[in-house]
Amino acid sequence: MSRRDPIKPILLCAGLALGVTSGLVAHAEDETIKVGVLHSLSGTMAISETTLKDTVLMLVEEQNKKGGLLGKQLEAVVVDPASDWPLFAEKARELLTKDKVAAVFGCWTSVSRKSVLPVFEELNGLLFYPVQYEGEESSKNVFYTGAAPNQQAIPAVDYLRDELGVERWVLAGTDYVYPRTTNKILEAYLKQNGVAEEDIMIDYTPFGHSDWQSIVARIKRFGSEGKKTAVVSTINGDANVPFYKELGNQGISADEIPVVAFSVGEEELSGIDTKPLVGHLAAWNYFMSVDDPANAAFIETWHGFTKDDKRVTNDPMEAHKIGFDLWVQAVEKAGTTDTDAVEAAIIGLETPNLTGGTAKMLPNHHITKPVLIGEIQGDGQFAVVWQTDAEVPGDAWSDYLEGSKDLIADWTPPIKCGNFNTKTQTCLGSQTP
Amino acid sequence: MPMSPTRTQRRAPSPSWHGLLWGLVLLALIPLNSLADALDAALIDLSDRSFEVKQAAVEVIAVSGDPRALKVLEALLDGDLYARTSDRRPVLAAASPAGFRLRDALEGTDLGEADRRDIRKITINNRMRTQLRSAIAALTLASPDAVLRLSAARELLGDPDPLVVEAIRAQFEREEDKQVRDSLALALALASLRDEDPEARLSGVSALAGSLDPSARNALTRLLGEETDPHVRAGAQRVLAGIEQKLKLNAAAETLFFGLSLGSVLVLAAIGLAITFGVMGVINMAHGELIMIGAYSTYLVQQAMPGLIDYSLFVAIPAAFLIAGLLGVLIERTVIRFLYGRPLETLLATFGISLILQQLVRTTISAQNVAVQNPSWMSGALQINPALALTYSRLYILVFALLVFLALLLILKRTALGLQVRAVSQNRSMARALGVRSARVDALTFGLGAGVAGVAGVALSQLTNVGPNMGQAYIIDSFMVVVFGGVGNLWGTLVAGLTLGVANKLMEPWAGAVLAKILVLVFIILFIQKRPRGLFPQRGRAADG
Amino acid sequence: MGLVRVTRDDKGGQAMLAILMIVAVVVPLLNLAVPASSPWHVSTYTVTLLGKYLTYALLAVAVDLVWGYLGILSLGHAAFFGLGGYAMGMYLMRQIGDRGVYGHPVLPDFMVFLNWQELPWFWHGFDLFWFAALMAILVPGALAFVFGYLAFRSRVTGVYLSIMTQALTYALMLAFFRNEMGFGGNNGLTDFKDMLGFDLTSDATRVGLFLASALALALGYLACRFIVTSRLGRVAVAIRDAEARTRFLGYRVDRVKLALFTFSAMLAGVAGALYVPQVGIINPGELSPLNSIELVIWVAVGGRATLYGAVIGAILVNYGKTYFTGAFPEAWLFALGALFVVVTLFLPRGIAGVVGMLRTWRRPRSSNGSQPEARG
Amino acid sequence: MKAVGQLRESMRKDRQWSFMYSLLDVELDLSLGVILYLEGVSVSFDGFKAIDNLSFYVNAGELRCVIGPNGAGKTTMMDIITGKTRPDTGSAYFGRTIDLLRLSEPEIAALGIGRKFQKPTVFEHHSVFENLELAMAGDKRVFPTLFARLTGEQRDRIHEVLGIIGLQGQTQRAAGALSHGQKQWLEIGMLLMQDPHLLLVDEPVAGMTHQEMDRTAELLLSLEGRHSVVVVEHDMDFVRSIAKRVTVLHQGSVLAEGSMDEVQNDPRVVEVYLGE
Repeated sequence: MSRRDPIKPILLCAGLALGVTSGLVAHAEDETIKVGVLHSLSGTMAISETTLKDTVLMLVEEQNKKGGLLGKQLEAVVVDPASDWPLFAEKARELLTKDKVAAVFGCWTSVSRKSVLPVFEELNGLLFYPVQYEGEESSKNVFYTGAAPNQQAIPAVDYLRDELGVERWVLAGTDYVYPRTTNKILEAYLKQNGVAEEDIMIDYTPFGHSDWQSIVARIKRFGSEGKKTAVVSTINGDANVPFYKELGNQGISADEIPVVAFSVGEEELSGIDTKPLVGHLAAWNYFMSVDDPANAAFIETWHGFTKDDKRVTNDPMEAHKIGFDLWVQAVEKAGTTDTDAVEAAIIGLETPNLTGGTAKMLPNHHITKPVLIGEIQGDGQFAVVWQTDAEVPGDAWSDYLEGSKDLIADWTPPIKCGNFNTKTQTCLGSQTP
Repeated sequence: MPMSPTRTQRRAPSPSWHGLLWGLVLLALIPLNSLADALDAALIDLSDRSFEVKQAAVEVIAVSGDPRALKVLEALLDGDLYARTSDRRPVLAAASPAGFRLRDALEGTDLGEADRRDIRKITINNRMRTQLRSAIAALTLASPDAVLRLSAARELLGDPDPLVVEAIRAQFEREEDKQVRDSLALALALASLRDEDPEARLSGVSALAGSLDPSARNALTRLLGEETDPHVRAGAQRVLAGIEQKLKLNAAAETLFFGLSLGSVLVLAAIGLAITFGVMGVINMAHGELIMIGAYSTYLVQQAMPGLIDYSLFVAIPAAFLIAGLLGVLIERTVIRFLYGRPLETLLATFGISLILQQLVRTTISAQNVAVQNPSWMSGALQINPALALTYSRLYILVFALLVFLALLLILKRTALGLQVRAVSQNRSMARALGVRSARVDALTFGLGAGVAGVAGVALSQLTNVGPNMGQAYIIDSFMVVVFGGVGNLWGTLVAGLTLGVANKLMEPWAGAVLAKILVLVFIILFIQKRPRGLFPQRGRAADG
Repeated sequence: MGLVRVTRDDKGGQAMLAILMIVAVVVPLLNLAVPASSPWHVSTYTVTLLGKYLTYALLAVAVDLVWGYLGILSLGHAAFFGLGGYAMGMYLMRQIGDRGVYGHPVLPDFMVFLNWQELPWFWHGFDLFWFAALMAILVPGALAFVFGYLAFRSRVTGVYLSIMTQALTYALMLAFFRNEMGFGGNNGLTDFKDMLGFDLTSDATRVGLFLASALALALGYLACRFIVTSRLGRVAVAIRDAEARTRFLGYRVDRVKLALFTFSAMLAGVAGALYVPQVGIINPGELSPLNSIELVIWVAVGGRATLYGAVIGAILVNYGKTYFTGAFPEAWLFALGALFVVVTLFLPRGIAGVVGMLRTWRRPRSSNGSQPEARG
Repeated sequence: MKAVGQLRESMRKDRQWSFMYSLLDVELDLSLGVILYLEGVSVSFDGFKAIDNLSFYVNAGELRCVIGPNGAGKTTMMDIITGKTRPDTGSAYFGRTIDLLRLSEPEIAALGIGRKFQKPTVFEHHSVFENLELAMAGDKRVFPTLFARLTGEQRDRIHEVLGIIGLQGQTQRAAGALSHGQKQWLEIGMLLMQDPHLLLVDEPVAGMTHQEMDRTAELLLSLEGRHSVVVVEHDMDFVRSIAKRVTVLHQGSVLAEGSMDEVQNDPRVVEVYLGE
């Protein structure tokens, strides 16, 4: 063995060690206020999340046109967690410690949120989470601008029952926490409303499930037993296309067995040939088709920003818009980007929805939202067929679940707790950082 | 059993409908002109924002008895009906250079050009669709077109309203068309179950014997709920039992079909690999991405020929084969050929290639899924009987898979290329000594495998997502199929694919989709321990050691 | 004296260990002693990141042992890694106790909202650290043993073995995705609070974990060196190069493979157990077959059958990943993919091999001249 | 039927729990002076009968040459003896007592049957010394191997063999770098290290120069008496130079057996060889 041998590895490792340390020890300049963008740009979730990245960039650009914030320009820091959940946590840490961002807009899946949650609580950062989710959570450091189950699922079921006279229910979902929880809530809700056990069919499928033959056949049989049947779908993005195609092929049309989906929006439809889907429903808090001046303006800016007037807008985008507006207001109100100050200031602030009405940040870090039911049209858009007459306040802890019906979240004094048990008057767990 | 390629159209009776029939009766009393006014008013109401108003309007239009009403209602159902913003008059709009060419919905008179801002689409919801369908049905029950009458008859199935029943009976008397008669008869039988006279009920029951139409089964179960007469009860129970029996058989047949079609998908996905991996021993991790490329070329072809979706697949198949094939040749020439005899290295290299291809699609086309349309002839189902329908897309793909398989078999067994391929795969140096240009053969073989993967992509694009990640979904299953079937043996791949498909579908009902998949995987792992060379191993001394 | 034998003729390893030692001393100092304001301060983020790399490095060493020296290209190591991680994750879950959002004394949150009434049997005992630690090693070991016993006895080799291990990983991943399994489904286990009473969020704990990883890597490395420098190690290489011949010399090839495969799986388990508390989450994604392939690439990049090469590879590739995903998110998959191709085509022996080539150019037809192309 | 066979196969104690099966408790019984019995053995691959009702005996300590045209089944016979191939019918005993058909390759090797392959296979990446060390007789289970150390006499033994095969100069050389002939000798050396009772040597002089051949001949002759040796060879001159008894295989069974001259004058043998 010659002595030359080790030299290369030594250089490599040494250089590496230095590289890592020096490369990662950086210092945030103070001329700008930094805004973190934590959305997957590669991997499976890129499909949905890239759009949200663009949205935040657009919002930042718009804000800067208005002269920035507190006299400083905003600067977006974009990272790619690559649909890799541990990487989400790592990147969140990077944004908060290395880039010292004032707030982070990001995450789509529940698991990614769960993965970054401890980081935000440890480093006391701010996360604005724009996607409808299963609830059962309220963190001091997270603002949930997407719908909680009571702002999407339950109104949708009410609509099906009252307007379409549905008596039998298929709860079909992808096997992960959002569908599981939502379906549990719905099941409890339906039973409370006198739906019999045998009139509810629950079915879970893996991510990206592509062979729906047997399940659709089962649904068809289930629906052909006399009572009006509907499918409440919490099926995750990718699995929807084969699901709807199978529905179409097996001749189940929307007016026989309507499907109401909670995860299918304009963005997803843009990847589907919607003709077989016409008449199926989706429940959201925003639809691109709603004609409201605010919405029209938003869409116009979006098309201008992406230089592509085919690009659609969707619910999570509105959520980001609302979250961003509220954050900007809060910072102005507090006169600083300090987390605690902003967190205290933001509660109670209001901003107009794109679909009319106003969004109000509640003490439980959720917001008020109108609930809209839309029918899929041939052009990949939704026609609103029903909507709540007033905004629904987001409920962090469902009243229909055993574990959580006694829990509330309230981040204002005196409670200041994300999971406060109203029975025992105690704050559970150790949410306080 | 009657084979009619129409989609199943069945739904619960619509209460909104009875008013209409009464309306028909009252018609005589109302002076015509006022009726006409009512019609006009209703037409205007169609463009109202509230769905209640629209429904009322549809009601009026339906009872107007105006022969042209049907056209309007159909247009509305098909979503071709627009309202002119100026006077809210419903119009039919056809795209034209200037924007839209309008025709009056009722008269059909030409109303000249218009800009897209001058008209608004009249949206409808599910309730209105139901209402429209049954309205149209009643208006077409007597129509000269048998297909219309059939759908009408199906539409009115199980509607208890005596007037409807009368209408049906009347139609039944003069009906010649076999199918229509059958479904009218069924409707009458269902109606007679509600008759006060037990005899009538009994006859109704026996008339339902063996009918697989769900409405029959439901009606009988309901009858058993309230029936008091023992004879009728006994009869109903007997008939119902018979029906259940038949349904079981059909369900079994259905499961088998599902299994085979899932199997056919597996075979399609795996068969390209059976060549690149099976014959050439290349662990081609980019196989899934070649499938994806095939699917994307379908998308591109459809973009190129928007008007001709029905024919797009026939263009897409060769296109996909060429694109994926050439890509395969490129990969083989630039990377794989340096790695022969080092299969595990090919695994790593091709995995790298797969990453590159994915990102390439993401950056060049988009990270989003793209919409690939189904040709009309691919959608819908072949209705064997009311309880058993085979979806066309699955049916065609099953057939297609077999065709591809046979084609490959011929190429490998009958053509010069096939001969050389087998020679090279068995003994490279010897083959070269015999003057086989192995380099060329390798490139062609890999190209062939890749091309077939592309063709599989075309088929899969009809069933599932087309997106940058779609390849990942198939790569592992493909390897499982090939290894299970026995490497280097096309028949093995076919049998393995179909077996796994059926096994999966048999387990799914009680195990659930995920567990079924897991069980299949575990089974394969254990199987390979016992038969390391799969179902149909290559025999002889060449194989071992 | 064993140590002497182990590190003799392993300049690369010596260097690697030396650097590891330096880093293990310097980084904690720069993190804890140096004030955050100073440019020399190493952020806790960096410490944790390095800690993560070290666990990856250990994993890579485990892979190199079976791939480089035994010729088994295992795509199952992500699974072993994941299992180790889950074992540790379960311990950390139990440590949360009643501090979960529902304040349930025993059940983890995900069980509460899935209405589980009591703890499933396989969760018992994981409130004890020593038990969890033991399981983190034994469970992967047991799986590897059972799988290996079947596979090696029936002489499943090369490509088949790789694909079977891949199937194994895939099946496990699917299983862990199922919520019925009681491992938190897709979300996995997260929101950990503390470990052995130390608060996981405190810098000291993180530094501690970092040091533990460094130590584990060092020991794991030496253990593997001990094996490969022993006669058993030479038998392993003999099996890699001429399996049949070795059998005719009277060695029980299947047993040798089984022993090394199992040991390697256990190492992977340890790596997983150290990985989880540092990244703060474990979920089925870790068990994905793609990860398995990726970590094989770390070894290939570093240079297989050198052990220290595996360490270099793991750290370099992951540093690249961290850097690229930050710098050019769009481009990094291209970079990674290209890396795979380039390494397999032009650097069959990886970075460590480059050195070897240079040497052979300097002294053509030297003592061990012919390039060993480790075949699978 | 086949399935049942496989099942029984997999149920067999010594295969299932081979660690419960000790090799040391069987004694090689040479009381009849015969070390190898093959009786009525047949093997066929896809219908082609490679070995057809072959019976073949080797006496302890004798040097036996086996000749025969290609495809006569020479190599297959060795595969059967060493446990690589299982015959369809027939029996194979090592000494009077040990049934070879119940043992795996390593077990057979450990009992003292060494084999040299047709194509020289040595461990290319190991040094000549290491090759011999690996081949050395001794406890070859996993853990003993892990902690094994070379004792003084083991070293001496290795050097002794190095002497016998004439590779003293090459001790530290990688086996892959040896010449063809040297590899052949190294492999024979590896057999000697196992000090087997029976050596099976498959075409030892293929591709050797004349000098090398002569050396190999000496080598093999020097083994006679201490070991039983079966040499399979094509090269007639070489066979003549070493052979006492010669067995001629043809189409998987024994065509003739006897001294070289007897065999050569046997009309059937002539016919077979001319027939080629």
